[in-house]
Amino acid sequence: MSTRIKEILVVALVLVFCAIIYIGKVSGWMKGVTFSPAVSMIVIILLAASLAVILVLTIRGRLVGRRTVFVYVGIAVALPLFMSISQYIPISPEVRTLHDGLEDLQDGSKVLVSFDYDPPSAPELQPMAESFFRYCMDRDFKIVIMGLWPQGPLQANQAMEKVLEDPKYAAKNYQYGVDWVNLGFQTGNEFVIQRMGTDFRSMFATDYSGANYETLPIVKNVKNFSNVDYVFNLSAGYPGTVEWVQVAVDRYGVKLGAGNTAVQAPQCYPYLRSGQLIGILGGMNGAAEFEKLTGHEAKGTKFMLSQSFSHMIVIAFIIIGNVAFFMGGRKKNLSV
Amino acid sequence: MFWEHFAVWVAAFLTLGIYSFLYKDNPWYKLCESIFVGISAGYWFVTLFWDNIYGKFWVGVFPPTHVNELGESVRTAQPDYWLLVGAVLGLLMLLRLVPKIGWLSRWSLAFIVGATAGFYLINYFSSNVMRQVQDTIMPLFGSGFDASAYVIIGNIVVAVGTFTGLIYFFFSKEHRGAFGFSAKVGIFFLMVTFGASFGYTVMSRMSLLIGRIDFLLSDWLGLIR
Amino acid sequence: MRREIPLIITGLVGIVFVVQYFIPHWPFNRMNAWFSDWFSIVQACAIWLGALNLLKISLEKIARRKSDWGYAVVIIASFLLITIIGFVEGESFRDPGTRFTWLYDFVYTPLSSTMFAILAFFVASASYRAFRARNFEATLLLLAAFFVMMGRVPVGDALTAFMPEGWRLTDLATWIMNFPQTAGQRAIMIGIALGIVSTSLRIILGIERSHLGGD
Amino acid sequence: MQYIRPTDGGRRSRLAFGFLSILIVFAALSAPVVAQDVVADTPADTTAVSHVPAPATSVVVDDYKYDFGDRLNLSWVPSIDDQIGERMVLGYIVYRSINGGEFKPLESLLPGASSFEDKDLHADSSYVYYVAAFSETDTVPSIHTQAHQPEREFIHFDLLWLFVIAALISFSVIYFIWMARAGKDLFVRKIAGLDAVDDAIGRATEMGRPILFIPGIQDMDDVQTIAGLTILGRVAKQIADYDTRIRMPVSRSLVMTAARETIKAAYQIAGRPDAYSDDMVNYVTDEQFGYVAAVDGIMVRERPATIFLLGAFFAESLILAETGNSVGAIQIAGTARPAQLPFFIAACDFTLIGEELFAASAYLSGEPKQLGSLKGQDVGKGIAMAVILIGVISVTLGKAFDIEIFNWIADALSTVFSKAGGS
Repeated sequence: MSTRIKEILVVALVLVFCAIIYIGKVSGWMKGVTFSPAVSMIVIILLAASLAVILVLTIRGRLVGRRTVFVYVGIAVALPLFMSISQYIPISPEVRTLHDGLEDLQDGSKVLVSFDYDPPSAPELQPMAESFFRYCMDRDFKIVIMGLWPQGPLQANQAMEKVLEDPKYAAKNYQYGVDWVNLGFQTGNEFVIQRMGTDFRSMFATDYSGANYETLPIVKNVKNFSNVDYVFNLSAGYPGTVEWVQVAVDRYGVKLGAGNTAVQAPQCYPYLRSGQLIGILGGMNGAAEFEKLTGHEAKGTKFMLSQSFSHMIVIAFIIIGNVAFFMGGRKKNLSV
Repeated sequence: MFWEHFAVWVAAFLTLGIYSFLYKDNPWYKLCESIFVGISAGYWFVTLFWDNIYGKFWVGVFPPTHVNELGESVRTAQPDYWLLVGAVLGLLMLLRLVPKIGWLSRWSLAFIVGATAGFYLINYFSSNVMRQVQDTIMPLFGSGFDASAYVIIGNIVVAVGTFTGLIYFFFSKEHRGAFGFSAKVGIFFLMVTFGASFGYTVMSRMSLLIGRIDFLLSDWLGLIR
Repeated sequence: MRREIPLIITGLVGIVFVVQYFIPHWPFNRMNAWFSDWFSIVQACAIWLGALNLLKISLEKIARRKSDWGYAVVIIASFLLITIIGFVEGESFRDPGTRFTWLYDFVYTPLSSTMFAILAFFVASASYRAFRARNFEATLLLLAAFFVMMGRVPVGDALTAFMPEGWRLTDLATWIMNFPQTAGQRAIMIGIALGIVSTSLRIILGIERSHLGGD
Repeated sequence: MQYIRPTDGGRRSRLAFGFLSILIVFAALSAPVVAQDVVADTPADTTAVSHVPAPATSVVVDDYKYDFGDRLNLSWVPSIDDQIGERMVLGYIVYRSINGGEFKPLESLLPGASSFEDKDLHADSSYVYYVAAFSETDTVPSIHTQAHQPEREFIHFDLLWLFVIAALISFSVIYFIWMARAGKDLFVRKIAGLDAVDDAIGRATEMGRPILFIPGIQDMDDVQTIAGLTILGRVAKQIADYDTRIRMPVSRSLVMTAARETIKAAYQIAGRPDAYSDDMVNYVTDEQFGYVAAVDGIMVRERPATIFLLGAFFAESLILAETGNSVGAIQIAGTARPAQLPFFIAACDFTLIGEELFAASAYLSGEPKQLGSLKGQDVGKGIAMAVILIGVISVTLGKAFDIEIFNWIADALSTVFSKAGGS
């Protein structure tokens, strides 16, 4: 059999297998898989053992290829999702200040949430959005949503739907237009923030679905930043937290908290030190910590196990790579 | 109902197709790549048309009217005729399609390059040079030795690191002797910086993969509850 | 003339845009906003050139039956599909429930998210292949990466739980981010800004002119 | 390329000292004294025991400095009944009258507010304000301010220092360009990545494989893209000389246009205009990862021998560099985005870090006047370093031992640089 045919067969098999599971899911006889703590431990030990084997092989001079690394990364991310072991999540100071800043607000305060990201960054930011909404509803905050990225408001709606699936929050009976509103997206990047400083209405004449700004009780009396108590920004790049700090905080003095992707977060640390930013959630880790502080452990916490695993795998392969390098007598001229 | 299943399968098919590139370049990947190129080019084409040409230019120059309570039709905003300059620059750009006078497009290009150069010259200078230099001027020991060892070491590290890092970028002097040593220290700081960004990036990228795998395993196959 | 006029435009516009920063008076106070508006209009016009170029190349591939010409058909078909739908839907093309949104949600999003997420694999293979403690500098890079990676997940804290609070891996990671990392970033930022100053000046003075083409 | 002849170190340090002394003197002179015209100052009635809150006091309106006469600043001392803990005051309402007209409510502010910026005004109108503090039951107005007309200013004097220092550095760039033109030899150290460009192009020629040039994924409104294109100008000239093939997929239509002009000009200079074709540069898509998917495909299918990655890169940097590495290409990369540099350093053969990207085209050109501009950059770094050194030493000594003169120097430097550092 030629390699081509084998490959096609493998792909076909995988797809058929997936189709069976899918049908199982739809018809309801597949209930999902969870590893008990004992099974989880066995899986972890097996994984560690196989890494040790690779290490030994490397010492003996047999290097593994790129694809092996790929497979391990895939496994390290996928398997922990099935595991039911919990890990202790320490709270970092920047997340605590964010939470404290929110606690200082009075119940029923008005918060503006700007969704400045799109689906590719959702894995990190969506859990933050959801737990932020949950927190807002716990405290009866009024939520005003907007976006500087075209897809941001869509993400907000998804997060809201997700939160409202929980009967506890559905019972809160949040009314659209009264308790929360989605003003939608506006082009213009930081200029949007700047013009909002004078007049929200000039940027958002209607809400997401086309309802007139004046007809929405929640924002009827909101003229500019002085009528909202807090701004929360979820950002994956430009425009994002940096622009919110530079315009909304520096010029209009709003209280700003932010959730960032991990890549973005280091850029925002200086603002934290200078107090322009009241707390920051950085990446999945920040999401998990915030979930812990607000007492609703959700996706962020669940994903943290995968996160830990994947970091360990990367570190393991750095070590293996370096072992290979030193055993190989530094023959290969690799640039670092 | 059919469309829901179909949609999830389409998404999953495309997701797996892209991942198949990890094994090697193959027809499945090529198919997904072509769809991606076509769809995304079209997406931006449409988006820029509606957001910029229609939303910014057309609506800006010819603001829509609406009927107020008195039954009069009023403009929602004052027309902004300055936008016409942008339209002229845009049209000059499109002259590329006419080979004989295509060189006129250089005028818009020249305008954009000039504006970018001027704008960033001063913007970067103010935010990157002035701000950063000012932030670096800080008392190493706090006011009257009140800082903790943690902060003192940190402050010294920041001051020394910034200073030596700049030495590394000096072009006028060969990296030799004491100067060379300082440049070397500067590189050390750059390397720590790169290491730290690397660490953060690993974290971020892994989160993205977790998100994707969660899509495959829970949204598509329902294996995780 | 074909060369001189663009050079003059670049120089004049460049100087005006430097000066506008210091003059709060009209029209200089509006220039930023104008430029951002004008640029987005030019961008939207220029994408016609790009799109036509994409179609031209794909059509040529098909016409000449070059290898993989079938994929060129896919490119054209998917481009036309989303473009036609986008124009037919009108200005509210992005609203939920439109066909454009369907394509966005189930074709565009999975593709871009997956392509983004493929980075996780590449980051791991790059770590394995290239991050070697070849010399002192490389070792520093590795160590910083190691501490940050460990310090940012619960596992790192668990491994150093025997240490008193304030001395664990998490705290070390925070220290690296706050101090040495800041220093390096600053040096790079200052250097970049000066590089931009000098590049911009070369462009404004017309010394750097390759981007404006020949005769 | 060798530019030997070290410059006179002693003279340079004297020059630097001169610059600094001028700076410090200016800083001392610039401490601004802004007189505020206090209009009303009503002492609050603290003895009355009632539910009527005390009004806001010392309501002052003054001109917003350095604007087009369209803003005024209003500030006041909050009511003494507006304190955390016992908040009798629920907020403030700002009232405004234009040209002596009727007072209208303008803005409602939260408790604790003590200032308000009124925008979109007209310079030829006059404005009077008052602020009303309100509780659940009562509203208590403050005394009216005097009528005030916003003023227009032509020059933003707060930015004077930014202007002075930017001008100083710009002039030193121009000065060195001019010196180089006049025939003075200028020394510039070797930059490793750039010395490799020649070999990298030669290698592609020998192997008969194309060269791939990626100018980042940003548009022409990013200086990094422009820097990438200026390097392209140099590289393309050599490519034309060697008669190698260049492949340049781009993600922005404007960049496509500019890149075509650049390559065309390079081929003309090399004397081979007939060898140029528009097909060397092609547009793929504006979408970041759609573009990456296509470029990855090009890399594995066409197997370029040399890859240049010079411009503004984001997350795609690693995918591009890793794929390029896996097909065995020599890679020369450079970007000014710090977050992406580690990956270039890991996966590419040579990396231009930050500033080096901007220096590259000048360096590659080998023209003295271009190299002169690099000298000018160094003056900028020299100033930054001197200010950091003097500033840190004086503020440290000043704060630690409370020495007047050091504190003064530190404050002066800090003032100069903070005034200039816009938001």
